[in-house]
Parts: sequence; C-alpha cells; structure tokens
Amino acid sequence: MLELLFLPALIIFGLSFIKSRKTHKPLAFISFFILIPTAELLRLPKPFHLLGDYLVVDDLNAYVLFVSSIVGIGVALALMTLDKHVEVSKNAYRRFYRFFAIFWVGLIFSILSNHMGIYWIGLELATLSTVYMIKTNHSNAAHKEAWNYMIVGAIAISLILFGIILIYASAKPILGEDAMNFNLLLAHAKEIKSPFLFEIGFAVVSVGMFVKMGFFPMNLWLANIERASFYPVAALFSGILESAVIIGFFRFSKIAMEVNYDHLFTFVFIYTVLTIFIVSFLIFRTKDFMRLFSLSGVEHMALIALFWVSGGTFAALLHFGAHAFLKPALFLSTGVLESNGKYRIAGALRGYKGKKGTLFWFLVSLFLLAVISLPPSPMFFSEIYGFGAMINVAKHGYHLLAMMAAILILLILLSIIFYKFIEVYQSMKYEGEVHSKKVYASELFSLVIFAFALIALIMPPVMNYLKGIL
Amino acid sequence: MVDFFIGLFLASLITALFTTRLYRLLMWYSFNSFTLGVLALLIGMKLQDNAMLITGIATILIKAVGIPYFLKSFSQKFHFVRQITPEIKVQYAIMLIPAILVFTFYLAEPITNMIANNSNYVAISISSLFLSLLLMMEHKNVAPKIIGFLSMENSLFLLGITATDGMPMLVELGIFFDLLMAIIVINLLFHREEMKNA
Amino acid sequence: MIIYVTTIAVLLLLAPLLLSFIKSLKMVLLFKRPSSLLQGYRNFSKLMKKETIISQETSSITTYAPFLVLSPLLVTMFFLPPVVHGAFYVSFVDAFTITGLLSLSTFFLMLLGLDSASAFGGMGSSREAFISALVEPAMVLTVFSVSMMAGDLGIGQAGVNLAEHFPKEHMASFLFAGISFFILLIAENGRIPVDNPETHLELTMVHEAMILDLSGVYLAIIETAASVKFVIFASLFVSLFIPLGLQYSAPVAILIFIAKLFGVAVAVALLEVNTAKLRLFKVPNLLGISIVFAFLSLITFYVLGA
Amino acid sequence: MFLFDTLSLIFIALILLGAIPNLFYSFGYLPHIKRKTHYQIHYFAFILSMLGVVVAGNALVFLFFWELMSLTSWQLILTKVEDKETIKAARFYFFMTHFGFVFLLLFFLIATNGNLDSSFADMKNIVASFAYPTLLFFMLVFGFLSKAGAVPFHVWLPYAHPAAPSPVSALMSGVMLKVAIYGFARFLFDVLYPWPLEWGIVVLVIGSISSLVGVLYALSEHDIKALLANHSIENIGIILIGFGMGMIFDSLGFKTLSTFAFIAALFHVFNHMSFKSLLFMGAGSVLHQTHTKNIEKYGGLIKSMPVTALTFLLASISISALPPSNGFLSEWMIFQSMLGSYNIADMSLKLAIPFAVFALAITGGLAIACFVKAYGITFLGLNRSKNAKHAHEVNFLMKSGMILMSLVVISLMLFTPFYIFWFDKTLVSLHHISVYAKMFPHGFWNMHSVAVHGGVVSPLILLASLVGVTLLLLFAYKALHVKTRVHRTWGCGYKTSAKTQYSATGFAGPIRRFFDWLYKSNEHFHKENIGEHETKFSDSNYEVHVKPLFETSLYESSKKLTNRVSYWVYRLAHFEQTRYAAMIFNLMLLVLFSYRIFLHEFSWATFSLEFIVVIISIKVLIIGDKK
Repeated sequence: MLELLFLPALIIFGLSFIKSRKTHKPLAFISFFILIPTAELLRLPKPFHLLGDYLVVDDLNAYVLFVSSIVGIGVALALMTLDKHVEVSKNAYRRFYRFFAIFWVGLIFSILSNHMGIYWIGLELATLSTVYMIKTNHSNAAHKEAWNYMIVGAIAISLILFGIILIYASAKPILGEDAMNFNLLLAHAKEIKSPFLFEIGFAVVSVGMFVKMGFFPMNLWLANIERASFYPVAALFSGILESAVIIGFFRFSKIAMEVNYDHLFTFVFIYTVLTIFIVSFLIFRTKDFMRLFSLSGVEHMALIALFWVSGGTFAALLHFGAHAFLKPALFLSTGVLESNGKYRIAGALRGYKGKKGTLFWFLVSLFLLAVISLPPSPMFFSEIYGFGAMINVAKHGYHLLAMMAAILILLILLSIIFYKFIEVYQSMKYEGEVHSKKVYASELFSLVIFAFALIALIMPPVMNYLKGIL
Repeated sequence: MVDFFIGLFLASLITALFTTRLYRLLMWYSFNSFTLGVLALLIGMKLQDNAMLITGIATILIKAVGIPYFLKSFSQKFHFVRQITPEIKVQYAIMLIPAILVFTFYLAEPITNMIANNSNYVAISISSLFLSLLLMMEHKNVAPKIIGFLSMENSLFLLGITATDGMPMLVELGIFFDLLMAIIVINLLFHREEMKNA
Repeated sequence: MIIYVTTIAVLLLLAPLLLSFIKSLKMVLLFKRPSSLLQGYRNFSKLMKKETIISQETSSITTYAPFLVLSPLLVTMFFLPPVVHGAFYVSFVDAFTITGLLSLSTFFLMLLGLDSASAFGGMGSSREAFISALVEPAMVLTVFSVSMMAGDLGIGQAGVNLAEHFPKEHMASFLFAGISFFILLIAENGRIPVDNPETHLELTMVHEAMILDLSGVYLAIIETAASVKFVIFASLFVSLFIPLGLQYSAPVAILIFIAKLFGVAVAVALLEVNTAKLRLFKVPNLLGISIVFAFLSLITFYVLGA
Repeated sequence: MFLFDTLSLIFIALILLGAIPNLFYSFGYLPHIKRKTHYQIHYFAFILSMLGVVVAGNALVFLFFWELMSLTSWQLILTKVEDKETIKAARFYFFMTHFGFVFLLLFFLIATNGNLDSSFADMKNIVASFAYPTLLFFMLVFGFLSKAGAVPFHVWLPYAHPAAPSPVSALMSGVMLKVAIYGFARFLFDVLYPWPLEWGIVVLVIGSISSLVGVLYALSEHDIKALLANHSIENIGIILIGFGMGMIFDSLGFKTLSTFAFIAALFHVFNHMSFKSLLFMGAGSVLHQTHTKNIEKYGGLIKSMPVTALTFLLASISISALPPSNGFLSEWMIFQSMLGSYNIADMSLKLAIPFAVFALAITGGLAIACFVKAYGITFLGLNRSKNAKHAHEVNFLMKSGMILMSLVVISLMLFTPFYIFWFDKTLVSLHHISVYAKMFPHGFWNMHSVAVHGGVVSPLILLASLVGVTLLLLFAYKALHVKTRVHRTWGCGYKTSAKTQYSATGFAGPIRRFFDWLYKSNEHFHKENIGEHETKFSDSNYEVHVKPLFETSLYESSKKLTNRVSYWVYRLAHFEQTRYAAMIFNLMLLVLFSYRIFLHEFSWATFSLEFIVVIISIKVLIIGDKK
C-alpha cells in the first residue's frame, strides 16, 4: 500500500530525468494511479496502520489525502499545457516535474503521519521543493519571491518545529518517547502536567502554520509569491500544501481543545478575525486574478480554522474540500484568463469560441460564484454549518453579545469580499473588449474533474461520510 | 558543565549579532554549533543515550564543520558581499537583547513539571530563537539570513537536547536530512542566479 | 326618504346660486355694482346650448373625463348627513370614502388639464396636484378628529350624533377641527387666498387653467362640478361644525340649513374681500396651519379631553 | 421539508396570480430580448424559487430557495448587459440582497442552534429560551426588509427595477418584494411570537418613513421604471404600517383590531402585487415601443396604444387609492386600523399614531400627484419625441398579459369579501381571532371597520353608483345631440406644439420646490441668449437631478469609509520584504506575551508593560526610522 502511494510520484521523479520532448505527456497520466491507493484507503477499516505507529490512516487524513490527490491529478493535467501559456524551457519544465514529485512525496508523508516529527519532516521537504518550483519562472520577481519564500518559509517551519519540541517537552514526563504520537497525545492530553508549556508550544506551532498559510500579518506575502510564480504553483499551494498544513492544525488544535478549550478558542478567534479583517480589505483593492484568488484562499483557510475550533468539524472539512477543489481550479484557469495581460480583468471571460470555450467560461463562472458561497456550492452549506457552530459556542460562552457582534462583523467583512467578487465576475463577463482566446483540452479536463469533485461533495453520502469523521 | 556550555552557546549567538564580517559570522556560527554538539555529547553521556551521542557527533560534523565550509565555498564561488553591517543600530540591539532575555525568563517562569526539571532551559532556547530571528532581521543580504535560519535550527536543537533530553532518533535524522536538502536548494538558488548573470 | 331626496334636489339647485351669491356679495363689499344672483343659472343654460369644441390634440380622456369629474361629486351628494332630525341618510359610507371620491374627481380634472397639450392645462394640473397633495393629510386628520368627537366615522351617523349631543365637553378640539376644515374648504374650492376663480391670469390660475380648453356642455359640467363641490364642502362644514336646528320640522329645518349655507358663503366672501391671493409657494403655509390645527384638535382631544 | 399551511397557500396564490399574466407578457416581450435561453432559464427558475421560499418548511430549504431567488433575479437583471448602468445596478442589487442574507443567516443560526433542519416549531422553542429576542427581531428587519425595500435599505430598488427587463421588473416588484414580506410575517408569527410593544412601533416607523420617502423620490424621478420602483418603496411602507399596527395592537391585547390590521396589510400585499405588476407591464410596453425610459420623451401614447393606456389608467387609479378601487379599500382598512388607536391607553403612543396617519395621508396625496404626472405626461398631450410618434400598440401576448392582470385588479375590487375571508382564515391559522363576521355582518355589500366608531365602506355600491351616474350623464349628453367641432388647442395665440406642453419636471416643480430641503436637487440650466438680452433666448435646456439623501449619506459615505480603510490596510500590508522577519518576531512576541498575561495570570501592570514593549518594538523593528 505504501509503495503504491509513492509510486506515481517516484515514477514522475524518475521520468523527469529522461531528456525527451514528449516526457511530459505520460507524466500527467501517471498521476492517475494515485487514485487507486487513496480510494482503497478511504474504503479500508480505520484506523489502518500503514507504517507502525508512524503513518496511521484514519477517516480524517484519508479524506484529506483523497482530496489532495485529486488536486494533484488536476494540476498534473494542467501542467501539460504550461508551455502554451507561459515561456518555459524544456529543462526547467522537467525539473519542475521533478520537484513536484518530491513535493508530493513530502506531503503524503505529512498528511498520513501520526507523528509530529514525521509530519514536520514531510512539510519541510515540501516547502523546500516549492522554492524551486517558484524559481522555474525566470523573472526577477520570481527570483526575489523564491528567496522570500525560502526565508519566511524556513522561519515558519522552524517555528512549527520549535513548538513541536515544546509540546514534546510538556508531554514527555507522562508519555516518554511516544509523546510525539498524535493519537496517544490526544488520549492523554488531560494528564499533561504543565498545560502552560503545552499552550506555549501550541501557540508557536500555530503561529508557524498561520504564517505559512498567509494569515495576519503576512497576508500579502503568499499572494506576491503566487503572483510571481507560474500559475500551477499557486494551485499546488492552495490544494495540497495548505491541506497538509491545515491537517496539522486540525490535529494540534484537537489536542489543545482537550487541554484548555477557552484559551484555544480565544486565540484562534482573535487571530482569524484579524486576518479576515485585513484580507477582506486587501481583496477589495486587488487588481489581478492571482492576488484575488490567493487572498480569498487565505480567507477560506482562516474560516476553516475558525470553524474547526468552534467545533464545526463537518463544516470545516466541507469547507476545506470545497476550497481545495475550487482554488486550484481557479488558479489553473488564470493561465487562460490572463492570456491577454495580467491586469485585464474586464472581459476576461469573453471571447471563448466553440464547445471548449463555452464549457470553459461556464465552469469558471460556476467556480467564481461558488467561491462566494452561493448555493448550491458546498461552501454555502459549510459556511452555514460553520457559523452555526460558532453561534453555538457563543451561546454556551459568557460573552454572548460580544461574540454575536464579532460574528456579525465577520459576516460583514465577508460581504465586502462578496461585493468584490461580484464586481470582478460582472466585469469579466460583461465589460471590456472581446479577444479570442484558446483553451486546451487537458486544462478543460482538469477543470471538469474539479467540477465533478465539487458536485460530489454535496452528495448526501459524502456529506454523511464527512459528518462521521470524528 | 552543561550550564557552562549553554552559556557559551548563548554568548556566541549574541556575539554573532554584532558581527560585521561574513566570515567572522560563519566562524561564530560554527562555534555555536560546536557548543551544541558538545552539549549533546555531555548530556548523552550522562543519560547513557546512544542516539544523543550520534546526534552530537553529527552536529559537530555537519553543522560546525560542513555547513560553514560549504557556505564559505559558496561565498567564494558566487562572490558574496562580505561586508555585512547590521541594519538595527547597536544602541537598540544593546537594549533589545537583555529585554529579550528578561522576557523569555518571565515567560518561562510558570513552566513546571519538566523532565529536566529546569524551566530556564526553555527560556534560553526561546531567547536564542528570538536572537536568531533578530539576526535575520538585521541583515539585508541573503547570506547572513541563511545563517540566521541555521542558528534558529540550532536553538531548536538546544531545546530538544536540554529541555526534553533528546528527541526521537527518527526526527533528528529527518531534520538533518532536511538541512542538507536546504543547502542543496540554496545552492541551486544561487546557481540559477549565477547562470543568469553570466 | 322624501326629505332625503328633496334635500339633495335643493342642494343641487342651490349650488350655482351660492357661488353667484358670493360673487355678488363681494362686489357689493367692494362698492361695485353686483352681478345677478342668477348668473350661475344663466351661464349654465347658455353653455348647454353651445356647441362643443374639442381640441384636435386631445384624446378620449377629454371626451369622458368631464363626466368622471362630476359623477363622484354627484354620488357624494347622496352621502351627506341629514339636515332634518330623523330623516333618511346613507349609513354605509364614511368620511374616508368621501375624501376619496373628492380626490377621484380631482384626479380626472388634473388629467383633463394635461390632455389638451397646452401649457396652461399642465400648469393648472401641476398646481392643483401640489395643493391637493397637501390638503389630503389635513383632511384625513380632521376627519380622524371629528370622528372621535362624533363617535362615528360614518359621515351621516356623525352628523346625527353631533346634532344630538353637541360636544360641549370637547369644545376646544371641536373648534380647532372646524378651523382646519374651513381652511380646507377654501383650498379645495379654489377660493382666495389659494386660488382666484375670477381671473384668467396665468400667474394666479389653478382651477381655471385646467379647464381653459373646454367649452359648451363640457364647460357647463365642470362648472357644475365646481359649484357642487362647494356645496358639498359647505354642507359638510355646516352639518359637522354647526349641527344646530335639526330638531325642527322638515321645511323649517331645511330653511335653517340653507341659511347656514349662506352663512358659510358670507364668511367666504368676507375672507376673500379681506385677503390677497397668496403666492403659490405660500399656500403650504396656509395648509400647514390647517394641518397643525387638525393635530391640535386631536391632541387636545386626547390629552385634555377638551 | 415543505409546509403548506394557509399562509403559504395565500402566498402561493399571490405568486401564481402575479406570475400567470406575467408569463403571457413575458412571451410577448421575448423577441425583444437578445439572450433568450439565459432569460428563460432564469425566469422560470426565479418563479420556482419564489414558490420554494413560501412553501419551505425548514430553515435550510428556506435559505436555499431564498438564495436561489436572489441569484436568479440577479441574473435576470443582467439580461441586457450592453448597458453600463445595468451592470452597476445588478452588482448593487446583489450586494444588497447578500447583505440581507447575512442577517437572515445569523437569525436562522441562532434560532436553530445551528441545526438547520429543524422545523419552525422547533425554532420557536429554541428562541423562547434565547436571552435577546430583540436581537433576532432586528435581524429579521435587516434581513427581510432589505429585500422588501424598506427605508433605509431601499436604495437598490430604483436602480435594479429599471435595469431589469419589464416582465422581470413586474415580477420583482410585484411578487418578490412580497415574498420578503412573507418571510417577515412567517418568522414573526411562527418563531418570535409574542412581540413586545416596541417591535410594532419600530415596524410602524419604518413603514411610515418608507411610504413618505418612496413617494417623494418617485415624484422627482423622470425614469418611468425608477418612478414605479420608488412607488414600490412607498407601498411596502404602507404594508408595513398595517403590519406595525397589527403588531402594536396584538401586544396591547386588542386582538380583533390586530387581526383587522394584518388583514389590511395582507390585502395591500395583494393589491400592490396586482397594480404594480400592471404598471410595470404598461411601462414595459411603452418602453418597448419608444425605446426610452425617459418620461419626458413620451406623450400622446393613448392614441396609439389604447389598451396599454386604459390598463395603466386602471392601475394608476388603484395605486392612488382612489375609490372604488382595490387600492382604496386596503388603504381604507389601514386608516381604520389606525383609528383604533383611540383605545390605546399609553398616551405617548396614542399621540404618535396620528403622525403615522399624517404620513400615510400625505403619501396618498402625493401618490395622486405622481400618477397624474406619470399618466398625463406619458399618455396625454402631444408626442414629445420621434420615438413616441412611431409607437403603436404592443403585440397580442403582451396585451393579453396586461388584460389578464387588470382582471386580477378588478377581481380584487369586486371580490373583496372573498379575499378577506381567506386572509381571515390565514390569520386564524396563525392563532389570531377571526374578524370576518364582524367585518361583514350583513352580507358582502358593506364592509365594516372593527375599530370603535369605525366607518363603513361599500365597494360594490360605490362602484355601481359611480358607474351608474357616469353612464347616466353620458346618456344625457348623447341625448342632447350636442354639435361637436374639432379645433386646435388654444394657446393664447401661440401655436401649440410638443415643446409648449408642460414637462414632467415642470409638473413636479411646485412639489419639488416645497421639499427642496430634502431633495437638495441639482439644477442644470443652460440658455443661449440672443445678443445682450437676458430674457430672450434661442435655445434653453433645464434639467433637475435629485440624488436620494439616503444614498449620499448612508451608502456613499460607507463606501468611502471602506475605501479609506482598505487603502490604509493596503499600505500597512505592503512592507518591504526585509521586514518579514521583523514582523514574525513581533508577532511571536505579542502572542507569547499575551499567552503569558491573559491566560496564565493577569495584572494590569504587566499588561501595560507588554503594550509599551510591543509598541516600541513595532516602531523600531517594523516601521523603522523616517528617512
């Protein structure tokens, strides 16, 4: 099973060394093999020990892995036509695939790990390989942003490890060497002798994760990087890397909930509201697709974190799934949308001819409207359930009115984002001049995959599966 | 003995903050890593922990010798700017460093029930984390930033060694692996730049 | 029932006379030679004989609107309070309905003004719309207040109730409502100081401007409508605010009623002689007074019970 | 999942009555629309979603259809995208509807404890234990009344309605606004009952202000559809006045009066649906023929479009609340219910209600003025432009749509007792007492008010006598065999032409001048003088534009605020990249400090110390020295 999981990535890694003109064609299709083990993992009885106590599959990470695999497939497909939209040399192209494979391996480790250390190692591997993927673009901006990513990513990653060690230190007196095991720690969280040490550790870990996801105060950092790099990188970020980060957050916060729920909630609540405050106003001013989607991705991650700590597990997971499918889809389509210049929003959805073109603009409109959680987008349901969970927390807390006010502010901030997206959508669809643009079958295919995945998310069996997690 | 080396670790880090030359900085980093390695060996011997001993030796080999050497060769290969003046004024830094130390001890004060039963170790690790961040902040050039990042790694190890009496072997090896990977990536980054300039 | 029909017939017949009476009384007061009291009837019969000239710019509105202006007023005549104690009256119509019927008539009159495509018609309609929009709230509030004192909103029933129990205990609010209603009477009928029915000067015209393009029978109908409207207002004022003398036998009571109507006419004439016409944009001040009095009436009724 | 009680059924009836004539009209209008498939898909989805909202039996279904309704109506507004204004209007509409949705969502989340599958009855139980019901009430007000278009959330109507194709405007104004009223009623009755007195007063105040504001801005409007949209605001205000009176009476214990007021509101809901749809259809026909929305470009259309003109006249009479129309009857009922304030013991409230009476009355007066303007300028006089000259009657389908809708208007007029019987039943099903027997004690001829000293109205008798007298007069006129001669209009010796007619701007002039303190109108006067003469000119142009006060004060200022905040945030977020490490440093400092202080042991001294330290470090490390 383990071999099967890593096989596609390893094959891609190997093939990327073959210097041939047509190597990138089979690469995309190899990625489909990932579906076999991930689907199998979904089906298997949980928990399934993949590699001792180190890699354990449960409902949560099987779901996250499956989602990220679909994203991986979609991105691999869309990569086939990367050279049609941007200038990229053959060598760089293959190296991109190589690092993509490393990235993928690292993240599969991270997602499946039941061990803080392994989780961290996988994440670090992914982070470092991303640096190179950003660098594939030979522009000055990309070079600068690659360094930026290197530095800030390294800091963030170090913070996460620092926090992990602090948590380890707090739990070692009761658990010994096994204190890095998520499940064990969760089971014994109440026995931790020095909750303060644990909480500091948790705070450091979450700060690291938040920085990595581009929360306050690093909001524009991620957006700038995604702007500077090729569009599939952004898709990988939001679809796979962030899933690995968020699953870590899920696990850590689960333990923190056991230790002291109020502290956790207050911390995450203040942090995410602050983030959304900043992000909503930044979105209001954005002038290009990349930053728009990237910032909206930050907003969604903040919401997911918030929903999760509010106890809205189902909402958080649904939102996560929707985000993981929608954002890569949108990022991938920016490649086509921006073919007439980066800052041309007006009329970006016009001028698509033929069946492919029609399907393309239709899908992109659907994705755009789904991002702002119009029904029947999964985000509609997840936001409803998530805010419901928050209201419930508010009702059981002491500061009901203050919480209500905060939730209201949050909703109004989301309205600002809504307004911007409507503006962008209308402008794309109805304003500006018509330039004819070309859409390639592979990208369209990946968009269709995402669309189907989205539809699958709101199917009752999937919903029930999600409700059954935890 | 352990406390003495911890003191040396901190001292070397603080000195590194005031350094204005790249090679001097590398030297202080190397010294810093060396004290860390010695610490690991000392604690490892005390605890009869073989893993810790391996870690100590690896630290000395990789961090105290290998990485400074690589970096030095990079700097010669890619013609780094070797004159590195801190951006933050010395006057501020003088105030800031004690403040950080005071703060971290204040922060760590409520920590109880440690395995090594000494919350001061945590405080020193956190403060060295802050100091390495400071190191990254005060330089605009990439090279000192990398060293800052590496000393952050060191402070992590310090925490792992002193406060928790060593991490699981797997994790430590993983960290080393990633460190090597980081060096490769850094090399590549410089390399690409070089190629483009040429 | 006979008294009911008689009253309506008398009022209808009296309608042109009242306006002519005001006119001649004013002339007397201004030391002019008065015109005949029968001038209204003469005008009517003369107009009935003339041919109708219809403007080529007009539409079917002009063909039908004059009737629609008159008919709500004629219908209203049937709903007025009784003038004799114990006489028949219509019980199923209330003050709001009457207000509405009067507005209906005005509505068609304004459309009529706009139909002929002349600048005057539009001007008249515009001004009329302005005035009647402001009259409406005063009217409703007065009605509101009176219905409280009379104990019924039904206009016939209110008249009877007031005649039977003169609201001595609510004298203040009764008086205020009366003042308010009298102002409305002046405004709605286009008397000085709101409108001058005797000039054809474009600066001052309101009512006359709207009907500038009518002639013959149509003009007769509109003129009749104007006089009927005055009679309606006068008799409403008389029945609601001077509810005296109903207890006598039928002929006497009707005579007393007619005398009261003439009293109102005298009051209007005196007012007209003694004031100048207001500028159009000062008219709201007058109507504002009416609204304030209506409010005052309600407030005194509620708060002081007086 | 779905709920079919009397209230739902009544609103289903409303939607069907509104939609069926509209279907005819819409199909007649279709050749005029470029994106036919797009239009048709959304049109039917829109109608279905409205039906879905009124039959929804739990919160999730309700929200789903509610959003679907917004979505489809937004797309319908976007039918004619060539227009820049349309895009702006659609965006604004969608934002406003989302704004309302936010509050609705919050309401449902609180009222269902986050479990959105719960029925309305369960919601009532949850709400009963909730500490701040007034909070929920305000969420309903914000949520539903922003959709219904009550002040101060009315600003989108005069933009959205003109931008939409006319059948859609008719549906939106006639039916969709009522669906919002349905939601408001549904949750007030089913979930938030009983109501404190203050809620009723709030609704009454909103209603009064809306009715006044709506009609005032309608008067200053030259765009016929915007004018009608403003009248929708007014009529929603009237409905809310009735609603508010009902709530006030209910909380004071006057159950009969309360039912009466609610029936009045419901009746007005139906009436407004009928005549407003008809008016929008008429406006649409005119627009269809003349290709302009500017009322100043019409004139004389009654000759070329008799059916449109006649139906428009019927609707105008009805909306102006002139007897014996159905509009008059519902407004009469609302007046009557306000007369019931006589019984209220609370003196200040008793004195306040006449102000609502005043608002309603002046609204009525101004509405008459406004519709004389709309009708007179559009249909009477001479053609004011070439567009108007070439107009002719619309096609059969559109005509039949209008005729069907006028039949609905007439049926509401003729069968008032029947409708009221159903409204009464609805309210009985909502646990109010029945007043039908009191309103019609002696058959259906006379309708009695239930207020003390209340009045009576007899719609059928009134109608019969008015028609009878008019016919009699007409016969008399015919019998006289009066000679008729056709001649030019007499213009004091000048020639009458399209330019000498009164314009809409001129018509509303006196009223606009009177309310200028509110309008703050923007006048443009351009004159080409001949030589030195001030009074002689060859050409002149006078235009007045009124920008609604609410829009300038509330909306534009909040937009400005958002802009300013976003700029500030934008600048804040754009640090040099070298500062990233410093930011993380400070962030860590802040987080760890806060954990130590707030979560471990709190003291003000350390808190203030933290504050100072963080500020200094932010200053020194992030912002840096000024250069």
